[in-house]
Amino acid sequence: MKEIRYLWAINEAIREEMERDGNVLLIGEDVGGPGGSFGASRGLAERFGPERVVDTPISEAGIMGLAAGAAVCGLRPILEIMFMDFMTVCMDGIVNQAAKLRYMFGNQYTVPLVIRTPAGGGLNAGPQHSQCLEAWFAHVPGLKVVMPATPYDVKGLLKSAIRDDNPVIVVENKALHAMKGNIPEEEYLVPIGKADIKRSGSDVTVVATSRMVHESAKAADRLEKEGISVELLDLRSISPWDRDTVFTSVAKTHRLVIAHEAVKSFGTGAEVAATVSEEMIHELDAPILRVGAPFVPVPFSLEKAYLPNSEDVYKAVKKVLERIL
Amino acid sequence: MKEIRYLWAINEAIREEMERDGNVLLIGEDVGGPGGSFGASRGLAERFGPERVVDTPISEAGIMGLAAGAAVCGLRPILEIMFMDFMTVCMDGIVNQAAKLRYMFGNQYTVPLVIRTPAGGGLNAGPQHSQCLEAWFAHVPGLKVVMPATPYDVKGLLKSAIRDDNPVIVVENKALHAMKGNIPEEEYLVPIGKADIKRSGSDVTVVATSRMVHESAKAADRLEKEGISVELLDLRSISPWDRDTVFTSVAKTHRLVIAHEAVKSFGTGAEVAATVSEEMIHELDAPILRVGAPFVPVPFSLEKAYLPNSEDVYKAVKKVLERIL
Amino acid sequence: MSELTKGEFMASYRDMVKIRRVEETLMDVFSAGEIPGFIHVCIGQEATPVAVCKNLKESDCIATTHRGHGHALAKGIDLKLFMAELFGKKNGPCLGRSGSMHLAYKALGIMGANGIVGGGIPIATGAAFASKYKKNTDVIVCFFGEGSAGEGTFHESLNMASLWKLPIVYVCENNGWAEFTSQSVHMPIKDVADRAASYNMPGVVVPNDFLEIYAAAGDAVERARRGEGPTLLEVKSRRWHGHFVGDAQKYRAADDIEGARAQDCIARFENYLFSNNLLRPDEAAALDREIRDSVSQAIEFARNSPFPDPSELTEGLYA
Amino acid sequence: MSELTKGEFMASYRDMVKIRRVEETLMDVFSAGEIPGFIHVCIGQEATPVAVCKNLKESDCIATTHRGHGHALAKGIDLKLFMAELFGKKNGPCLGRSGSMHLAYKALGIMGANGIVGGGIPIATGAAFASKYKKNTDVIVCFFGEGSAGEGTFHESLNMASLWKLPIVYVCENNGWAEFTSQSVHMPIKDVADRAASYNMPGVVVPNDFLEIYAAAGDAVERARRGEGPTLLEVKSRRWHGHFVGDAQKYRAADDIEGARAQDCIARFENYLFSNNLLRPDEAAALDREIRDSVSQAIEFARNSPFPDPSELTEGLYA
Ligand SMILES: Cc1ncc(C[n+]2csc(CCOP(=O)(O)OP(=O)(O)O)c2C)c(N)n1
Ligand SMILES: Cc1ncc(C[n+]2csc(CCOP(=O)(O)OP(=O)(O)O)c2C)c(N)n1
Ligand SMILES: [Mg+2]
Ligand SMILES: [Mg+2]
Repeated sequence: MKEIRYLWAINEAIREEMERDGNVLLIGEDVGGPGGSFGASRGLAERFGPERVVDTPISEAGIMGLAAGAAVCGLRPILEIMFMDFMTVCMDGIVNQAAKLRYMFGNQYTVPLVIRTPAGGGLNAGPQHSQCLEAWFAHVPGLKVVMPATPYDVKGLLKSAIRDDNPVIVVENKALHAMKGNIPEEEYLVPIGKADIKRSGSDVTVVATSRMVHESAKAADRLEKEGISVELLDLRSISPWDRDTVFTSVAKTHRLVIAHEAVKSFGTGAEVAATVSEEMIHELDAPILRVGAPFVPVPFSLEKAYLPNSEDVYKAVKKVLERIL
Repeated sequence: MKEIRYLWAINEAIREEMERDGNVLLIGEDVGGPGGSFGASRGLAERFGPERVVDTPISEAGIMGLAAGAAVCGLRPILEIMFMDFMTVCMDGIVNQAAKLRYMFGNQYTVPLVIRTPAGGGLNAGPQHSQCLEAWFAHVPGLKVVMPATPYDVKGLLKSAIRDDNPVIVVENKALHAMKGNIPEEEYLVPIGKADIKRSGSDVTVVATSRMVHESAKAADRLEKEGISVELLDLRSISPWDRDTVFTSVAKTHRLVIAHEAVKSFGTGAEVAATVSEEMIHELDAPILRVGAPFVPVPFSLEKAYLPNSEDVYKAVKKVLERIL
Repeated sequence: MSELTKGEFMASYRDMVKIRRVEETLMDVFSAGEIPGFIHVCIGQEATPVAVCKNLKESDCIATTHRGHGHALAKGIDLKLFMAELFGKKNGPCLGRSGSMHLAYKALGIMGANGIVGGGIPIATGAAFASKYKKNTDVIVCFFGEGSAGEGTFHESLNMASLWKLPIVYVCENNGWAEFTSQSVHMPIKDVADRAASYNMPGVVVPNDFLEIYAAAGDAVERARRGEGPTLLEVKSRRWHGHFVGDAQKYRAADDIEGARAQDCIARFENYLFSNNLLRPDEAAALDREIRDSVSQAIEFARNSPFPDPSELTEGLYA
Repeated sequence: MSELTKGEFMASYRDMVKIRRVEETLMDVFSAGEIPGFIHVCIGQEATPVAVCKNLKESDCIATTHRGHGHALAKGIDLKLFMAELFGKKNGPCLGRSGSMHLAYKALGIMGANGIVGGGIPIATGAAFASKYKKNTDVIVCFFGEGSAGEGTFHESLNMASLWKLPIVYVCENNGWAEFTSQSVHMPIKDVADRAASYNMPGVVVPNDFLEIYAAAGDAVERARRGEGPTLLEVKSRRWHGHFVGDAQKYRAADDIEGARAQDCIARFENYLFSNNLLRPDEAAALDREIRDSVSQAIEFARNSPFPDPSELTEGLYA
C-alpha cells in the first residue's frame, strides 16, 4: 500500500493505461505541457509526447465530437472537460453522438471514450464552475457515469473506464482533489456498477455519492455515538447503479437516506428513491429522505451555506428514525 | 368555444402575445417566411414583419445566447428550437446563462424568454429527433418547464410563458401537433405550475405528462370497464410541479402510477415518486410504479415498440392494484 | 489527381445515374408511404459525391449528413443493404435503427449520416485525427451543406484540423438552401470557402461539374494524404426538390427551381462523355436499364425483408 | 471619433492607473486569502478597456469575461461597489453571488463578466439585437480573449451580427495566452481579426497603445451607431501575470514575461502625455496618491461590509 492524493491517483491511472495501450491518449485544454488546470496530467506530456497528450483550442464541442470520431476509429481518447459546468457546451457530442453511435448504427461501432470532469463546489468558484450535473448523463442511454469518492476508487474506476468499450463519464469532485488515501502498489481495477459498503449498520441505510460519502461518514460517526447504527453505501457508479447492494441494505435496515451534492430536485437521488419505492416499498419503515443542494445556482460567497453537509445527513437520519410508519 | 389544432393554438398564442406587446418576438430557424418547420409560425412574418419574426442561421447556441442577451435588455424573445434533441447544442446559453443571469447578478436582471421545442416520437424520425429531455431542465434552478398536452393548454401555457419574467421551456409533443380540441373564443391563460385533474377517481392516481396523458386516459377508459376508478392528473408543468394536487390525490387513492414518454430511468417521474415517498409514504397502499421509455435511443423502425403507451399504463395500474402492501 | 481511364469515366457516370434513379424511386416509394420518417434526396447534386469518392480508397472514410444517400452510394454501399436500412429492416447495416438520416456502414468507411446539422463535422475531424495518430494514410472526407457552416462545430473543427494538419477534406455542398431558408438570409458572405482563411487552409470553389469537382477533390485528397492538412472545398451545387420529400417548396421562386434543373450535372457530364467518345448513347441507355433493374430489385429486397423484432429493441446498447 | 480634450486625456490616464492599482492591490489581498474563489487580473492590458469605453455612452452596454475588472472599472463602476462584490459581500451589486468572475452592474450597462469562455459573445450580440430592435442608438461592446475565438459561439455570433448589421463592436484582447497555452498551440493563424472576412465585417488590428485603440474603437463604435454593423477589433495586448492570481507561470519563458512588461501601455501613454504637455509628473504623482487612497478605502469598505445572510440564499431566483 502507499498513500496518494486523489489528483495524483488520476494521474497514475492515466499513465498506467497509456503505458499499457498505445491507443489511449489524453486530450483537452491545457492538459499537455501545463499538466492540466488542476494538475491531473502533470508529467504526462513529457512522458508520452504531444501526439498522445494533446493540448486543444478552447472548443469543447469540437473536441468532444473529435474524440467520438477518434474512438469509433479505434483510439481510446480520454477527454478532460475542465469543469463539469462546461459540459453544457458539448452536450451534442456526448448525448446525440457518442452515446448513440453504437446503438443507432446497429452495433457496428464501439465508442471507447472517457470524459473526465471535475464537478462540485468547495473552491468558491461560483455559479458557473461548481455544478454537479451527473443526473443529466444518467438519463441518457449509452453512457456510463461514475463518481469516485476516494483516491482508491478514482484510480480503479478511471482505469476501468479507459478499458471500457463505451463512453464513460468520470465525475471527479474538486473538493476531493487534495484528499489522501491508500492504494495498492500493484495494479488494480474497480468495477463500474458496484457500490462500496463503507460501513455496515442496522438502523438506516445511507446511500451517498462523491463528496457526500465523507460527509455521511462524519454523520455516521456522530450518530454512532448516539447509538444509531448507519449502513453507509458509496454508490460509486451512477449509471449503471448497484441496485442489488442498495436493495439488500434496505431490506436489512428498512430505512433509507440518499445524499448527493447536486441540486436535490430531479437529481440522481430521485431515481434511487423511486426505484426503491417501486421495488420494495413494503420493506420500508419510514419515508425515504434525500439530501441535496437547494434549488438555486451555487452562490459565490454563500457557497458554504449552500453545500449539503454532514449536518444535513445527520438530520435526515434522525428524521427517518423518528417518523416510524 | 371553437375547435382548433394544437399547432394552430401555438400560432394563436404567439400572434396574440405579439399583438399585445411589441417587445415579444419570435426567433429561430425557418420561423419567418416559411412559417416554421412544423408550420407553427405560419403567417406571422407576414403579419409582424421580419424584424419581429426572425429567420436565423443554423446556430442554436448563438441564437440561445442572443435571446438571453435580448431578454435582459427588455425584449421578450420566443425562441424555437426545431427539435428538442437540438437543445444539446445550446445548453450553455440555457443553463449557465439564461437560467442563472437573474440570480447570479443579484436580481438586477429579469430574463423573460421562452423556448418552444417539439419533443417525442411518433414521426419515426429516429434517435436524434425524438427525445424527451425535460428532466434535464427541471434539474436546473432558474428555469421553468411546461409540457402542454392539449390545444387548450398549449395556448394558455404558452401565453403564460410569454408573460412570465423568467426563462420558460415549453415542450410540445410532435405527435400532438395535429390534435384537435376546443378552446374559448376569448382570451385565456393557463397558469404555470398547476396540474389539471383530467378525471376524478378513487382507486389509483395516474400522474401523466404530454402525450402520455392521452394514453393514460385510454387506459383509464379500459380500466373503468373493469370497475377500476382512475384519477388522472395531467401535470402540465414539470418545474415547478403541482405537489399539492398530486398529494391530495394520492391521499385519496393511496396508489400512484406515473407516466411519461421520456426514458424512465432518471426521468421526471423519479422526482414525483421520490417526493411522494418522502412526504407521504404512509399514505401508500402499493408501490409507486413508473411508466416510461426503455433505456435505449429511439430506434427508427421499432419506434412503436419503443414508445410507452396505454397498454403500459394499464398494466402498471393493474399491478399497483394487485400488490397490496 | 490521377487521369481517369475510360472505364472510370463510365463508372462515374453510372454512379451518378444510379444515385439519381435511387432518389427518384425513393421519392415515389416514400410518397406512397412505404418508408417511415423523413428522407432528403440529393437530386441535382449527384456530381459531388461521385467526383469526390472517386478519389478515395476503400479504407478512407466519409462522414455525411441528412442528405447523405449519394455519399453512401458513391462510397460503394450495396444497394440492397442500403435500401433495407432505409426501409427500417433488420438486415440493414444499422439493423433498421438508423433509417436514412443516420445511415452508416463501417465496412466501407461510411461513418454515418447525421441528424444533427454540424454534428458530423467534428466526428469526421476525429477520424482524421485517428488516421494521423495511427500513421496510416487514410483520408477522411466530411460532407456538409452551406447551412451547416453556421454551426459552431464547423468553426471549431476546421480550426483544429488545420492546427494539427489532419488528413481531411471538408466538402461543402452549397445548394443555396438550408431547409426553407436561402443562403442570403442566413449568411453575410457568398462563398463558404472564404472561411478557409480563418483557419489558414486552402479554400476552393468549384461549379456543379463532375470534372472540376473531381480535379479539385483530387488535389485536396492528395494534399491530405501527403500530410499537408485539410482543404475546404465548396461546390456550387443545386437542389432540385424540396428539403425533404413532401416539401412543396412554396417558399421558393419557380425560376430558382428551373435554374437548378437547368444546371443538371448529369446532363453536363453526359455531354462531355458523348462528345469525347467516352460513352455512346446506346451504352448510356443500357446502363440506365441495368440501374433501373438493380434499383427495383433492391426495393423488392427491402420490401420483403423483415422488420427487427421488438425483442431486439434493447440489444447492443453497450459493447 | 472625437478628439480628446486635455481633461479626457487626464481622465483616461487616471482610469488606466486606477485599474492597475486595483489589480495590484487585489493580487495582494487575494494572496493574503481575503477573497475567495479565483481572480484574473488584467495588468498590462489596461489600455484597451479605457480606450474602448471612452467611446461609449452610459447607456451603451459591455459584456466581458473572467478577466473583466478593467472593463467594469472603465465603464465607471464605483470602486466600493466593485470591491464589495469581489469580496462576496451583501452590498455588492450582485449581492455577493457573482464575485469577480460574473460581476455585473446593470445601471451602467455592465452586462456581466462570464465564467464560460465564449459565453458572453452571443449575449452581447443579443443586447445589440435589442438595441436595433428598439431603434435606440446604444452600441454594445463585447470583450473577449483570443482563446475565446476558438469557441463556436464566436463564429455563430459574428455571423449573425454581420448578417443583421447589429450595433456591436467585438474587441478581442489578444494577450497571447489562453490559460497556460500560447496562441500558436491553439490557433493556426496570427491575427484573430482575419476572421472578420468570414463574416463580411471589417477586421482591424491595433497594438497595445491607448491612442491607436481609442481611434480604432471610435471608428468601430461610430460605424455601429450609424447602423452599419459590427467590427472585429483585435488588440495585441500583453498579460504580465499568471492566468489567475497564484499561477506561477512555470509554462512561460522568462523573456515572454519581460517582453510583456517592456510593452507597458501605461508607461507609453504617460510618455505621450508628458511629452505633449498633457500631464506633468507632479500631476501624475498626485493622481496616483489619490487613486491609492480610494483603492484602500474601497478595500476597507469591502472588508467591513457584511456577507449575505444564509437565509437570503434562495431569494430572487425567479422574478
Ligand atoms: C442542430 C440542428 N439544427 C437544425 C436542424 C434541422 N435541419 C435539418 S437539415 C437543415 C438544413 C441544412 O442545410 P444545409 O446544411 O445547407 O444542408 P442541405 O439540406 O442543403 O443539404 C436543418 C436546419 C438539425 N437537424 N440539426
Ligand atoms: C467553456 C469554457 N472552457 C474553458 C474554460 C476555462 N478557461 C477560463 S479562462 C480560459 C482561457 C481564456 O483565454 P482568453 O480567451 O485568451 O482570455 P484571457 O484569459 O487571455 O484573458 C479558459 C480555457 C472556461 N471558463 N469556459
Ligand atoms: Mg444547403
Ligand atoms: Mg488570452
